[in-house]
Amino acid sequence: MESLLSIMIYVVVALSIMIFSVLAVTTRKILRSATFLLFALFGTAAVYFMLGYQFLGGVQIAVYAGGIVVLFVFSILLTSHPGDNSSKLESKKKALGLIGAIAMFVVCAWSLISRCSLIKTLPDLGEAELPTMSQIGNDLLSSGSNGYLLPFEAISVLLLACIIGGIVVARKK
Amino acid sequence: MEATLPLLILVLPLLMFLFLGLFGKYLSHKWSGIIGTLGMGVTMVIAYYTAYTYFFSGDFVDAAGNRLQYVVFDQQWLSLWGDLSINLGFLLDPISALMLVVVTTISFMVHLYSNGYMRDHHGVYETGFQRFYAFLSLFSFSMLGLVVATNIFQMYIFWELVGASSYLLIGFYYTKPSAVSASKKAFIVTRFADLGFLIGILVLSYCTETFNFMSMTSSSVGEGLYHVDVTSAEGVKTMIESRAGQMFLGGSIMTWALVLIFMGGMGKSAMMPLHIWLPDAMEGPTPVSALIHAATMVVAGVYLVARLFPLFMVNELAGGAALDIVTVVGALTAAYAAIVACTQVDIKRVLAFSTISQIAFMMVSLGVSRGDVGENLGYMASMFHLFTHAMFKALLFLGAGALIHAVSSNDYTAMHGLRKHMPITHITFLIGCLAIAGIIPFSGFFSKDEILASCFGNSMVAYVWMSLVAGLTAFYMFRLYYLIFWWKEHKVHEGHHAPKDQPWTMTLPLIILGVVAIFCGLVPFSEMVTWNGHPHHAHINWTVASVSLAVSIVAIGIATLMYRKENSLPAKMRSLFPRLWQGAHHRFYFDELYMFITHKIIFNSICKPIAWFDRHIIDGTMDAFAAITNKASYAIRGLQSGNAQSYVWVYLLGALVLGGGTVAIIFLFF
Amino acid sequence: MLGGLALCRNIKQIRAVAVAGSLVLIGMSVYLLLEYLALPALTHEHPMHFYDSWVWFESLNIHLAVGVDGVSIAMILLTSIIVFAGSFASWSINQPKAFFLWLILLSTGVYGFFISVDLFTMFMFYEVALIPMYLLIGVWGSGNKNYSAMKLTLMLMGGSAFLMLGLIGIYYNGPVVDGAHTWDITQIVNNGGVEKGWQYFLFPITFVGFGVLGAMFPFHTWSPDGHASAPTAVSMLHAGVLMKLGGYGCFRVAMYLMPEAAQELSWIFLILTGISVVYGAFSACVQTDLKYINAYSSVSHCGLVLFAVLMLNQTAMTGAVMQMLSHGLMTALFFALIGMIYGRTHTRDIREMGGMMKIMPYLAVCYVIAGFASLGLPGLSGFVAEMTIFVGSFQQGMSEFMAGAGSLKLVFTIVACCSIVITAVYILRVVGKLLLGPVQDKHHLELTDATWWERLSTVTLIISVAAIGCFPNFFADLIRETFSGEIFKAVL
Amino acid sequence: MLDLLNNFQLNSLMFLIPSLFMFCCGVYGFLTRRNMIAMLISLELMLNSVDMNFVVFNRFLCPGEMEGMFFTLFAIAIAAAETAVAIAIIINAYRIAKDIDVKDLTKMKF
Amino acid sequence: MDYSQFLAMKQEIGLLVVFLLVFLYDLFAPRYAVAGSDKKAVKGISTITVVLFALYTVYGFFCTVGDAQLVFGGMYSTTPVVATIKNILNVGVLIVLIQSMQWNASEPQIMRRAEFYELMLITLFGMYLMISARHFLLFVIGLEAASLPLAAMVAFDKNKYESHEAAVKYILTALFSSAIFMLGLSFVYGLTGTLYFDKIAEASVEGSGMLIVAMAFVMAGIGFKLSLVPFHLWTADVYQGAPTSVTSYLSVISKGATAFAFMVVMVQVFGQFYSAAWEWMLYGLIILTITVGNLFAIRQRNMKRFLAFSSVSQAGYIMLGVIGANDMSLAAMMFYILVYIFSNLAAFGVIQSIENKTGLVGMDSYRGLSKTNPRLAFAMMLAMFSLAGIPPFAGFFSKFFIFTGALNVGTTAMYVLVLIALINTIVSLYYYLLVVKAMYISDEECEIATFKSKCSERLALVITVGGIILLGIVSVVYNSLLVLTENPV
Repeated sequence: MESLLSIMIYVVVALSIMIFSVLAVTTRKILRSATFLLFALFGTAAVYFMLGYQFLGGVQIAVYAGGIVVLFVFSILLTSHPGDNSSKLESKKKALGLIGAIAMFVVCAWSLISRCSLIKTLPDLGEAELPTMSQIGNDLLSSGSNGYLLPFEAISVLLLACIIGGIVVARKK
Repeated sequence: MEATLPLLILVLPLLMFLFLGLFGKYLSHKWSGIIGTLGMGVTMVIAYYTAYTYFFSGDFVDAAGNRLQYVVFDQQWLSLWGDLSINLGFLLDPISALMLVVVTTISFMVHLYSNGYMRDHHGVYETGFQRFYAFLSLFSFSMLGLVVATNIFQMYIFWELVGASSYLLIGFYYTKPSAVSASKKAFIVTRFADLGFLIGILVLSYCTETFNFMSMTSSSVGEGLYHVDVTSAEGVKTMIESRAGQMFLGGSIMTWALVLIFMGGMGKSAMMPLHIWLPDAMEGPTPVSALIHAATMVVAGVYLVARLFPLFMVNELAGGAALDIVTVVGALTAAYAAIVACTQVDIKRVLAFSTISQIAFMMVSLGVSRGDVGENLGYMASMFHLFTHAMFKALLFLGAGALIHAVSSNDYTAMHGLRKHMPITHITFLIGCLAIAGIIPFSGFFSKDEILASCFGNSMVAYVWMSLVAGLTAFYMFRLYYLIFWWKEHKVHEGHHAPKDQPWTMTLPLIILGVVAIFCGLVPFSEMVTWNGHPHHAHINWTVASVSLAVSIVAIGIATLMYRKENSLPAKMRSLFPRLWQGAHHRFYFDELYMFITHKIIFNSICKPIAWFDRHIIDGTMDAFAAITNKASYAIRGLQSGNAQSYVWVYLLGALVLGGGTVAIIFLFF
Repeated sequence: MLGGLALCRNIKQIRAVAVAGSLVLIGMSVYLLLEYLALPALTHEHPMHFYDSWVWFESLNIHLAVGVDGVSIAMILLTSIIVFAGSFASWSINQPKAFFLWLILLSTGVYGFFISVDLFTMFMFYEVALIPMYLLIGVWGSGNKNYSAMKLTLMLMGGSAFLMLGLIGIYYNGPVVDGAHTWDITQIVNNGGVEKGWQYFLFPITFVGFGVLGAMFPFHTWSPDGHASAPTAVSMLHAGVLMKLGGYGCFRVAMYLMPEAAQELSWIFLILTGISVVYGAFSACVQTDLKYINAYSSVSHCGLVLFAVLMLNQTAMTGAVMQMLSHGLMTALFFALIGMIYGRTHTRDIREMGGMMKIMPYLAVCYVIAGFASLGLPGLSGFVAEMTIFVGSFQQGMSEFMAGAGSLKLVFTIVACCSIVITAVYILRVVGKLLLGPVQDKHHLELTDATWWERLSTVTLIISVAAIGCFPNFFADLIRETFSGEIFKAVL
Repeated sequence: MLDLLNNFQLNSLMFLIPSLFMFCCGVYGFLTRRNMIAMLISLELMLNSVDMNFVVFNRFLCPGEMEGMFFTLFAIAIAAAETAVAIAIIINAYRIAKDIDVKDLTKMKF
Repeated sequence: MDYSQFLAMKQEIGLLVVFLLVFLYDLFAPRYAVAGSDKKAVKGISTITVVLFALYTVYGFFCTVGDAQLVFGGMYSTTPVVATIKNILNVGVLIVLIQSMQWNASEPQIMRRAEFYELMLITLFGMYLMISARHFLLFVIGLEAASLPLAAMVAFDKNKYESHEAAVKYILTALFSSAIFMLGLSFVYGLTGTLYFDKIAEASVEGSGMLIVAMAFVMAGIGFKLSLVPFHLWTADVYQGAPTSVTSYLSVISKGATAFAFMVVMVQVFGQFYSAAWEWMLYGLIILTITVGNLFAIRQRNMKRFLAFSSVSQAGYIMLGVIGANDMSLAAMMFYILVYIFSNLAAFGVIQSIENKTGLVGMDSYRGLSKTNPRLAFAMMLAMFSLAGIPPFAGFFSKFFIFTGALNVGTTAMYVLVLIALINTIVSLYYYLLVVKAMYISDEECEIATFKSKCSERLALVITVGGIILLGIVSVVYNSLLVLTENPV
């Protein structure tokens, strides 16, 4: 039996993810939207922690919350004036969006549920089996099977490109 | 006989045609006329020599005294199905030798005559004079090629060629719309008939497995020599073995073949109901009418039937109705044309209808020709009449030409009482009329008598019918004669010359033909021209002869009564039978009927709808494909709204449908 | 190899070079003909002479295979003559360089098509021959040229789209020779032909593919518009030669390779082509544009070609090729003359013209000759071709009828025969309205007769027309060989 | 009730469905928000949901391996890069159009 | 760690070397002041890049020999086929580089051209990764590396509004698409527990709707880059708005590389199970792509937009090579892409040189071009003919071969598909001929005055026109491609 605590944590986390997601896309104040996104991201990080991926959770908070959301906030401040409300959505557009989202949900949920073998309880793992920092570090730079040296190098090139691209685009004449 | 000499008969006119056609415009008018005439003269001499040799050298008669067919040469031209091939050759037999003489004689006369005719009163040549001679030569070539054909396809080839040269000559005055349409009409009507001819040939060749006349009707008796003999001919045997006797739409296949071929003959020989082109063809220069539309080309139909006569015989023996059809068509046409001739104003048209009528006589003669009537007397009579008719009809036409040339009009109303002004023309024309009316001892008497005798022997109905027509013939010819030369004195309009006899180039042929027309009836025809070459001695059937003579004389008497002096009798007669007169005057509305069929039905109800259908339905469909594509292109342009969100929406939906749809299909149907 | 030479001809642009080139071509074609005549008869194993083959795309077994038989030689000869005449007919065209460039590209395609034995190369040349058409009509054409050029190109390319599918299908369903499928026509035939089940699918699409170019009803509508807009030489080449590609392809590919399907499915196309023959002729009767008349007449005549091909016997098929030759020459003559007349009067409407015989006697006489050839006057080419076809078809139809195998062929033969009358009607109508009669437009009186190059162009064609008309056996023998039952399996 | 709670065990679906819900919210936002930055925010939700999917699959289905986790790790980096470029472009567009409403950027169409 | 494995990546390393050299030159090279501006530009970078890249292209051809290698634990593979594909791309990029030289020398661009080259090289690197990747993580990185810098490149034309609009549309749709793609990947991972291609293929996943959905998402993600209908909607706007060099790069290189990657994913990953399913899905996509692309192309009056839709439908033809899924199709597809590169680049070369000179890109401006600029018009016409598949130009051969390859499957469905494709070629012929018509047939005065194009532009045109004429006729090219694919190691 799970502890009641973990159940409660799960419920809270799951609910917060969902609620904040909804809020993030429906609120009319763009800055709030960014804030709700932040909470949703925190919720995700909480899930990572729950599942035992502390490192990932850390990265999530650092990069997403610390980096991306801040980027958003800056750009929002740059592009919109405080107190601006986005205009109300036309109902047609809303309906279309809803249709798209619900269709997406139906299809994916159906496919997830139809696949019974996916529905598994959380396997118990000893501490040893959960990824440790050193293991992650080793794998990240290993060139063998399940080693991620090449993606690691490749993504550096990608990031470099994005830096160059971002600078070129954003730079004034 | 050497092949080269007869070959020259064909080659000379062809060369003349090419020479005059290509280089004519570099020659003076006079010289091209002289060259043309001389060329034809030489051809005529050679043809005479050839015919003489054939008839009198004795080389072409077998032991039993039968005249044989002689193939001078026969060259493969185009090989077709299996052993079927089109050959070009030169066949001498009684009728082709006869035709050689007729064609070359008349042609020469016409060539000579045209030297005078194709100028105006001041001696200035007409434009296109060289062209005229070139076409005349072309015609002569084609006609000669036709008569000497060794096989039915060669005949068809030259048949078409004479049609074309006839077209060219009728339309000689090409700036005159009536001439143009007349030439077109002539060609198309005969072409329509030729369609039947062609299909007939195809059927016949299927049945007999040959095109060759000799294989169809004769058996070989030596190198190049054949004897007409239907019982042992290859073609006939094959035909009987094949299922030619099978019935198809009410007639045996063989009957159909012969009838279809006869249809070709009907077209060319202007038998009813395909006669309508001939009166119009008079739009051509009068010498042309004399040559083509009186003496030679129009009898090609008769010649065709005569050529295939053995097959008609076989058909008749097998119970087929081909010959009966020939008889009926001929008899109807003869009467029809004779009646119409009584009412025409244009002298050339009268002559044209008279020609139709006379050719119908020949047809009837062939139609009633049976083995039980004096060894196919009708066949001989027909050929005999062909020969005499060619002479006197050419004479009449040339005479009419001289008249027309003198008064510059075709209507007798512009003539009247010319006998004093143009004595030579008058006399020769009278000879012609007497000949055609069948007055003894003019040539027409003998040939017509044979025809009537033949009818007499075969069927009383035909005999009576044809005798009456003969009477009508005499009537309308003398009506014409009187209206031209008598009726009232000729009025000379002021400023005009009085009509007078024409130059020697025109009168000489008249005189020659006049003499011939008197005496050619005395040729011992029955000994020379019979259907199977076996000579037999015909004698004049005096019962028939006297009756017909009486009828003719009575008819001439009536004509004299009515037309010799200006009087009101004709008008009274006219008002007595107004319907009949109107009908006859309008040729019983055949032209109107044809006009209706071709214009209203074929042109307006077939061609135009088809053209419309093509442009709007078929082409419209093709254009519609393009239009639909374009429409579709416009219809879906909303997809590309320019809004990134709608792009994404489409994207999402696409992905979902792609996945979900496939899943649904798989799980629903498999 | 001469066939190869015909391919590699130099493309120079100046007028003189074009003429010289076409003269050389005629020379080569005649030489090829003479060489060919010296060779022994074709046999089943070797249905082509001068056969030669170079590997091109080894992996797909595509070869540059060439070879000729009597039919191809006849066609090559035809092309040479028409190219020669066409070069003269377009003597005074503007932008001659580009014009002749495209024209020669076009004829290269045609030559290539006729000598190809390999389906791929054949198809390639086929398309090479089609596309210059667009520019030739578009740039040098007249009237509604944009529409016509586009329509013509798209419809013909539509046909070739079907064709491409058909050819690839033949490739895959043909026999395997030396471990690979083959594109080579002779090899396909000699090794068992196309798989029977597939024939029923491939034959119709191949036939339709070629039939579009052969102006088969109901895919003929590009022809009137296209021809009406095309410049003289292009109309000549197109009606004279290109439309023959359709007929040639129909028997060389569709029927030669798929005899069984040809036997069983021919009735469908027989009906269509039979309709074409009469339909085209009737349509021509009411047109007022000279080129439209001719285009519809081409529909009718080319319909006769396909009709005869479908009769599946030696005589009719020989006749079909004769008809191709004949129609090619006389229609080229027609278009040349129409072009020349149009160049003077600037109208093609027969209602506005008349009495041309008086104004330009030379052209008028040529027109009459062309007309006579078209309506089948003996001594000119149309007659021999039509008669060969009719005899062949009729014998075939009658035999089948007598054998109780249905009267379709017989009936349609008779229907087709009727076309000779209708042809006469529309030809004489034109001749009567255009050439004869009084002069309609006084301005026309000032027009001149033909120039020397025009004369040369027409004389060449007339001589060819007359040559075939007078000595048909020579050509018939040349062609007949191909259609013997031994070589051509579809022939009974 | 307690019994139910007693037998309650976390299973994969319980994480996947919220994640999917998040994704669909992202989709909805992306489709409806007119502010381009808001669209990017929605996009972040979607990417985040994908990351979560990977982690959940990794944890529930193949415990002991780290492929999903690594993918997520890299995906976060990629997401960051994407966002950076996207924001650069959007700001750039803002400079020109003085607006970041996606509806106003529809000059090119059809 | 075994760094020697990097040696297997000869081409990637070579490319990075070129990139670094350019990058370093950009950093340290002397600059000069641009006339009429206070900015400074790097000297001679265009030439250096082109020369370096040309050398590298040559070097690339030496990499085709050698065995297939699978390194980094099966994450990266290279085979002669893959190396050849990269070489084909190299050739295309080289031409694009040469074509862009003139544009890059223009005033606002001259300051930023180094970045342009750098970004282009990196996107090429990303495509290499996509093609060689045998693990989805690497694949995704490659995909992003190939598309993110491109978004920046689309926005390169600072003065032009369209450029920015295009960039926005591109980045937004691309990001959405990558999200969908990654969702699909997560499903695949959930089903198989791995992201290695070979392991996914080995995993036994019996009948599952989820897999199909995952496949659909993956297809959508890659189809986005290929601009398959209905994932193509960004194409036209982006092609129109982007600088022409970028458009040509997008339309040929990006598309070509993605097509190979798509083939690898489909055949290697999903080929094993549910092959019928993805083939039918692709079947539908192909029909849609060809038809819709053509329908849209009919109406376009802007040359770039027009070519965008033409390239949409061309993508459909390329996909025929994927659906055929055999050696012959693969070779045909490679050949098709090669020919497509040459044909499309010839068209873009003409457009670009005219645009550089006059700024006109409307089809109406091209009216009467043959009279003012006959050579450009001629090159354009050849390109159009080649794209339409008219012999004797290369396009005919490539089309014929790709159809032949597809029909090798021999099913009726395939015949139907090819028939539809063929009917569509008629429509495509129509609009290609519209261009020819505008240039050759229209009688109007041409807006574009006679001018002499720049040396680099002419060089690029000569290369492409030469390719159009020779590639088909010279059978060696196709033969060697087929030999390569027939002997996969």
